[in-house]
Amino acid sequence: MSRQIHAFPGGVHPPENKDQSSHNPIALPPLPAELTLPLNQHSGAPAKPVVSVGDKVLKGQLLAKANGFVSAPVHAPTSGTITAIEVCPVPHPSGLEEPCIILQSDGEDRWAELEPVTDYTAAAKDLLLQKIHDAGVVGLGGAGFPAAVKMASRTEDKIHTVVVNGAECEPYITADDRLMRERADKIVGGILILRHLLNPKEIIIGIEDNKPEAVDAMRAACKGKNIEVAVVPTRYPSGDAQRLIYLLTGKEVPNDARSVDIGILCYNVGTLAAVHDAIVEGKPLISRITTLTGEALKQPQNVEALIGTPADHLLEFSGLKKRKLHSLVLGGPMMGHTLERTDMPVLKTTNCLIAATWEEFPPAPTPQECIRCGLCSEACPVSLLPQQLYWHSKAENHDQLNHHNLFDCIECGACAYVCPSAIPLVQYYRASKGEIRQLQAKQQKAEYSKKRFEDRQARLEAEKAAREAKRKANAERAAQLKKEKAAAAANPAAAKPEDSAKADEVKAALARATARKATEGKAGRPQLSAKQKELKIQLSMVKAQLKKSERALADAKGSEETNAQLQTNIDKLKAQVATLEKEFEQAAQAPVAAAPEQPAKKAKPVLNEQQKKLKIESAMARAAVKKAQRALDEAGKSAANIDELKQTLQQAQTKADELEAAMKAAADAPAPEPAADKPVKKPKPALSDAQKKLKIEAAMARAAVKKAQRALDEAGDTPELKQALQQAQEKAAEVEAAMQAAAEAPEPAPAEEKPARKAKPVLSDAQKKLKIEAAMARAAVKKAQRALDEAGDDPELKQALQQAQAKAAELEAAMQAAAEAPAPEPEPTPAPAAEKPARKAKPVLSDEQKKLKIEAAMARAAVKKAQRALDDAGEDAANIDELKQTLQQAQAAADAAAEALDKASA
Amino acid sequence: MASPTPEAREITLNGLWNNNPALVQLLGLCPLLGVSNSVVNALGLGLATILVLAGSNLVVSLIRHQVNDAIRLPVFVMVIAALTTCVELLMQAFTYELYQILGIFIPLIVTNCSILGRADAFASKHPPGAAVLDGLMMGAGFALVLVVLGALRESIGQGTLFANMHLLFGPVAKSWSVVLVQDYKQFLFAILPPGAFFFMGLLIAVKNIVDNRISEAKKATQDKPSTGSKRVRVTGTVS
Amino acid sequence: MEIVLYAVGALLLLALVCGAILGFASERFKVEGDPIVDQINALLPQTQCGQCGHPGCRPYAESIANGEAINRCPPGGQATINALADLLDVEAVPLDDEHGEEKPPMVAYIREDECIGCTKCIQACPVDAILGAAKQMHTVIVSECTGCDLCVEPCPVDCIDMVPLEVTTRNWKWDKPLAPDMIIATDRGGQTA
Amino acid sequence: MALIRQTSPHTRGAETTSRVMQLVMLAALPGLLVTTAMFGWGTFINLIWISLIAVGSEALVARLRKRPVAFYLRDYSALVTAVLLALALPPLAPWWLTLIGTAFAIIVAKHLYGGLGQNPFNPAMVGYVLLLISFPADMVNWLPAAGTPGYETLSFGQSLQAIFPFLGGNLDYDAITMATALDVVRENSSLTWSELQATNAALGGTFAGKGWEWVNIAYLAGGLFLLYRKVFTWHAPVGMLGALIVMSLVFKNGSGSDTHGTVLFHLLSGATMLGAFFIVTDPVSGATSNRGRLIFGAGVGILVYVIRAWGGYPDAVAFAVLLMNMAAPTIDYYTQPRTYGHKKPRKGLAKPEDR
Amino acid sequence: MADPITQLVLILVSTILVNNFVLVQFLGLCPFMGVSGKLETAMGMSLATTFVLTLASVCSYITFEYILQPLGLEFLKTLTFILVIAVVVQFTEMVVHKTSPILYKVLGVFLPLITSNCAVLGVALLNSNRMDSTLLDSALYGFGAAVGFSLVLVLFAAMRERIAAADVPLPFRGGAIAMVTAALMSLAFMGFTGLIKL
Repeated sequence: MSRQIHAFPGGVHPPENKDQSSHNPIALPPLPAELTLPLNQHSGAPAKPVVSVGDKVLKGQLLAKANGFVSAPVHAPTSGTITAIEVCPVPHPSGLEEPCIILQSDGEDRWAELEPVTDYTAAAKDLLLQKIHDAGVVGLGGAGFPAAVKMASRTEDKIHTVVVNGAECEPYITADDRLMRERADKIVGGILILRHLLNPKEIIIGIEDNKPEAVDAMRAACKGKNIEVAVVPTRYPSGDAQRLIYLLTGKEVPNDARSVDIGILCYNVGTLAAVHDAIVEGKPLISRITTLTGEALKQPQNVEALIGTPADHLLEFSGLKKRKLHSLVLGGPMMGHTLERTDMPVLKTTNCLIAATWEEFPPAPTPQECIRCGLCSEACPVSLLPQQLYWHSKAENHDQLNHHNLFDCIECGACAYVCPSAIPLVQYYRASKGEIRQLQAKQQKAEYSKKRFEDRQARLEAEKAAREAKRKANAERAAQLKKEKAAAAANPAAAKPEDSAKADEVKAALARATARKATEGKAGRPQLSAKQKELKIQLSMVKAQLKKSERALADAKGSEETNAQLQTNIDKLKAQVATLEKEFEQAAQAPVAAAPEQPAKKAKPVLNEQQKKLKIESAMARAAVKKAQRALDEAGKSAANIDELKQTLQQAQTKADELEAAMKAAADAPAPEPAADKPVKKPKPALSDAQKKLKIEAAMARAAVKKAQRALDEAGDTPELKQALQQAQEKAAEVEAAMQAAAEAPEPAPAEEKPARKAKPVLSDAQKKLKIEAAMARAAVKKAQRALDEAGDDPELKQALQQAQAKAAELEAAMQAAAEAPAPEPEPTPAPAAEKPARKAKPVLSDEQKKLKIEAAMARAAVKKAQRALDDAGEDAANIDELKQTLQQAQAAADAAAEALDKASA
Repeated sequence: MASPTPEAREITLNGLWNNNPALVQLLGLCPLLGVSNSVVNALGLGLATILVLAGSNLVVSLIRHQVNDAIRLPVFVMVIAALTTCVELLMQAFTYELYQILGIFIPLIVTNCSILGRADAFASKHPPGAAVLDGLMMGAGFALVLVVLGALRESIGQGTLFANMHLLFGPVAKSWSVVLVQDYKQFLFAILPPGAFFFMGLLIAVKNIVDNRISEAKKATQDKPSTGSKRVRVTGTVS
Repeated sequence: MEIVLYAVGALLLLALVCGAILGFASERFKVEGDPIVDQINALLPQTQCGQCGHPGCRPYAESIANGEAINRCPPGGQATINALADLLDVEAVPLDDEHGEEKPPMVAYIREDECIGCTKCIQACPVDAILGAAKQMHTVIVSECTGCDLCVEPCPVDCIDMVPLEVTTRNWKWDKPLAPDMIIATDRGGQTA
Repeated sequence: MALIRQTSPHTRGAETTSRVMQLVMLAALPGLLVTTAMFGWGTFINLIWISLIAVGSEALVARLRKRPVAFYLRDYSALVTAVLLALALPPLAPWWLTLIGTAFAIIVAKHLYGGLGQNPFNPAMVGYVLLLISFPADMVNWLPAAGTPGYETLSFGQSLQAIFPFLGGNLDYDAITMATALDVVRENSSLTWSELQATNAALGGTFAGKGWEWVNIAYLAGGLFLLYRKVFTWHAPVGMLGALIVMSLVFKNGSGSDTHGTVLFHLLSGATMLGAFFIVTDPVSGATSNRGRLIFGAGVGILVYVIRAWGGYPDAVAFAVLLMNMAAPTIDYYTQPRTYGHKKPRKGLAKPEDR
Repeated sequence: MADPITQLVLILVSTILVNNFVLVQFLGLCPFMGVSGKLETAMGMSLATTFVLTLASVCSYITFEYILQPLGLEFLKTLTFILVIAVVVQFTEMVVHKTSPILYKVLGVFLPLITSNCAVLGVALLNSNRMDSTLLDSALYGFGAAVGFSLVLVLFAAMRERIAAADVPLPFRGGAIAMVTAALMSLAFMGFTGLIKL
């Protein structure tokens, strides 16, 4: 009885090249030292690791569990230790990395306890399915669709035909051929399990007629089991599931459905063998048959490779001629993709590795233009018009691509194989598919964003309406009250005694408040603050105007007439600002003199403040290191910059070192101080906060080091960089040490409650502002650097940048000094005797600081502006001179400010 | 009326080159290709078109405030049609032979001019002076292309230039005809419809090339406009 | 003279008849609504970034419907321009770089250690993609972020970066083959002649 | 280790574009030989002259566009155009005529559209039609076939002189040229078929026009060879010849005075076979799918007959091909094959629901 | 030219092929060049034009035959025809808009453009120029012209879609290559010369 074979249209018959590997039996390579197990070896969601680094695992033990419905678990292919769970390069056409589990083999290859099902006919079907799923069995033909999911997708009586795919149509590959020849019984075992599960009417094994031995072996194994072995003609791509289904049954799978929808399931022979192993032996899928072939191998053969084995291990085993190796193809020559390195792991779907020489897979010739000869459409197994698809793909005409059924293309490569113009057609289709998918995603996101935007608008609208309503209500209530009041005034007699009592109470409260105010006013502060406030408002208004004009100036760069005008305007405004500031300063100073307050509470904050200061510094250092490291990252690509970067990094490190030292000192210092003080509850949380921050910092430093390391990886073997990295690492270690010290140190720090509470806010405010400033300065420098990056190697710009950096450094130093300044003062304060001067000194400083801060802010703004201009100048070389000048001016201003700040803090 | 103001210069430049109706906007192609097989035909229609365009622009500009928006277009079309009829009658009277040759393309100036859209786009928004200048220049740009095309086709197709000019300018012009090549074997392609399309295509390409050169030269001297300068904030930033 | 009267009369008659027909038709066959704005809006990327010079995508869609240039949307890039050209049946033109350049998809990233919790970026975000509260550090919900970079400028400490969307094996796509352009140079590459 | 990265498939078939072109030229050889044998050395000389112009034009354009010249020339497509043009033009077409035609074909019809593979019209036919409408008189100057009583074939030298008149010699064109059989039938001036045959030597062939029948049979042989080598599919030639047969059967008006000629006469006259196997099969300017090619070929066949029978030009293959070239993209829209898994083939325009 | 059927067929063949309005008579070139970048829009345009052209040629025939000619006002024909055409177009647009939104979606954008299509006015004028034509003749003439216009418009649009992806030299991209293509199409249409002697 022979089945009618339905020929599909198209197809090609490339040279088979199967003889090289098909004559040798399946070999067992030695155990590799290390296995890399990607978490995503199947289609669907990646698995979720259930082990952690350092765990010892046994062969067959679950390492990662399936995560979601369409997903598959990963098991340990041998016994050993988990050394890492990290992103590693995986065999993917993109060459990108994916999370993997790294397993160090212990050489014992010790099995975990297995739980085979002795009699599957007696077992529950759900249990069997679960078992197959838990064993991590996926389609071994190439797609890697989880096998159990496919089985469970339809209830048993819906599947009438099971097609077993032994066609293996790609040239070179003989893995299934060897499997069928040597392990036909296992395959049949798997088929029988499948029959038990699904109860199909028909089971057909399709094998191409170039594998007579496999046909014989399968026929022998199937004898008397009502399984049909059908021989199909050798024509690529008959091994494609839908092609094979058509060959054997004459049925087409509709384009918007899967084969299960028409009652047909198709499994690769390897998958069925794995199903057999999973049920009968209880073994999870931890190895597979992989063909090793290609001219660059001494002994092409099939091996049973453990999943995760590095490819070079296997190639070595087959006698790789390294000097002849030109390209390494994973999969067959028609659909496989090249690997750029040989240490990629074998996956569950890796059916073949071709170590090809130059002669074997020569680089593609330069494509000529398509002459629409139509050979491609003759070869297309799904009756597409590849030449039209190519044309539309080139024109990016997505509508037409869809219309020409681009998404029905199976990327078999038959068209590109026959193309006389050597056009890489498949790549065009893949690229267009990707583009269309991306656009669709974009479209969806746009829809979604639109909805969110509209929601937000609606919300804002509603809020506004609510506010409006509230305001109205308030107004109404006020009106009501007024009316009532009027009414009350009209007949006071009506007022109840209780009410008047209440009123009295209110009055009393008010009186009290005024009294308090008065006393406080006497104390000096509030009065000043009123004046100050006024001045401040004025100042800020003028400043805003100044800023506006400056921006206008920046915008107006082109027209010179307006320029002068604006400039004078700005000058005027600046002058105004200066006078205002002076006034402000005076005002601020005035009250200080009149501020004889209670014995101040200053002692405590000092310590606290020092810590804080150090924290800020360390944050700055951290930022600098980070910056340097980011630069280092980038340097991975341009080796030219390395020297410069190294320098920067070193500078940053020295800075960091200094800071650490300071911090250590600080951490050490406070320890003895508070010993005398009462233990209190307050400080503790504060400390813990600081600790937390330090911890975060340390974590970040670590991350930075890691990044640097990665950059180093990319940059290749630059000893200098390595050194830099080591230094960075050391620094990180030191930071951590410092942190520990800090964490230990401050515990005893607390002092009296009262003073602490009062003093803290003052200091912390000033510091915060300083911090913000520092951050802004940093940002400015960074921007400048970015501009530099863009501008390429313009020495002038570089100089400008260096100056800016120097300025920033100065500013920072100044700030440091300013922050430090108050520190020594209060040292003697534990004694109440010294209170007065301390109190006095403090506000003065703070005011001056403020003034300086404003100046600094202005300078900063100028620098920022200049740098933004510099940014723009990345494209326009003509403006550079002008900009440089501006920048220099700005820097001069900044320098002046910094100087002043210095002086003040001194 | 055509004072050399920058505005007038711009109008002139637009009409003759930058926004040339025939080469850039690909408008008025029908008569352009239909009658451009000799210089005399081209010139005849070109002059007629200039006349109608300038006249209609003037009229439309004069009545632009009186015309209701809803019936604007029909009124303009009617104005153009009236003027065209006048020109048609004039040609019938004075250059009857040419009128016969140009045939249907004279009344078709109506659609041509309404396509040029100057009445609606320009004249209805500008004072009469500018409108007339615009009409003249647009018409001149059109006529220029027409004549160049005519000269090209006539010289390549027949080997002559300015033949039969007397049809337009009277017997004086009979001697204007220039024979470029003696015993020229007619290259019918140039005279037949395909040649009209082809030479028009060449003219457009030549203009593209010249424009490219100009813009490249400009690019070398001018600096780039700042990018991303027209941004508007959607959301409140600092409230 | 008679003919002039006839002419005027005939034209008058014609004009009257025509006017009557049109008037009748405009009353009888009146239709409202202009769906074109919605169609245009559906093609815009909805980043609401304002780079086109309009406060939001819909206003731009409205002004496109009124004849504004279609090449002012940098986030949409050439794809959007082409789609709009297709819809409106006009020539597709290159992006107007006065409004910005086309960039790969970006997301905002807040360097959290530098964030001072000012909430300015939250107010700036058109799609509520930033989480946070006053004095608390903020963070960007990557899946919601449209990459409009409206949050960058308001930040007083410049702690927001626009970073390109990370490429993973899941969203990676093949590039178009380069080879033909390398040897068979085409003018699409921007060369002349 | 630096392994190269390239896209699948990693192996390729042996066919190349230049080989296809070479095969086409090879297949045209019998036709060339027979033409030379029948009508003298003119065609042969023209072939060389036209090839020079074609290659020169191709190189010129490549230079102007700053493209690699050698790469352009290596695909032989310019030569194929040259061969087709040379075979289609009258043997004694003067040099300037062929120069205009060839340069126009290569530069305008081919390279203005971007060169190989991108031209919507068949360049050789564009060149031919251009000459036909521009210089109708020169284009009907065909020679009498060898063996026609009262004429002798021109020697090589004579042919050379005829083509390049400045080389000296003065041939009396009118004495040596003769209308083709198709011309004779078109201008039959109310003679019956047998009368025509009796009065016109051009119609003195065994099946059709004298000499022409053998030329056409040679092209047929070359075409069958290409078909055998799978350079093209059978659809377009069969479509064209089939339609021509049907048309000439339907409109055959006996052998009376309003005859349009017999079936065989149409099949073996003029450029029928050259068209059917060398021009209609041009993949670049033809339809894409097999069904489309069948329609394309049939269209050519019908138009050939219509223009031959009622039109103003004696041979119509070039016009018919250009007209169908024009329709080819539209035909492509409506003749997509049914893709696997789809119930119906996609047709016409891209519709929104395709997405 | 005796029997009317032959006469009608001849008119059709003549207007569609031999004297094709676009490629041979240079009428209706503006929409031909301007709109035909896409097959889809070309189809819409063809449909709209076919409808309007037929209707307009009938209407203008009536006005000419029954108003202008009896009154001896032939010189007013340009004026009246353009008026009639504008009204027909406007009217059609309104009716279609109301009655068939789908058809309006297809035709809508193109309808106003037809007013400025010289082919419409051209057909009306040519009709009036010919002696002793009947109403049916005029309608058929308009219809044939429109079909010829549609034919080349659609073919041209499909070709332009293909050319859009071709590596056309920069100066020729856009209008110039479209013109050259039209030239070659016109060249091909020359083949119909002499097919019918009207």
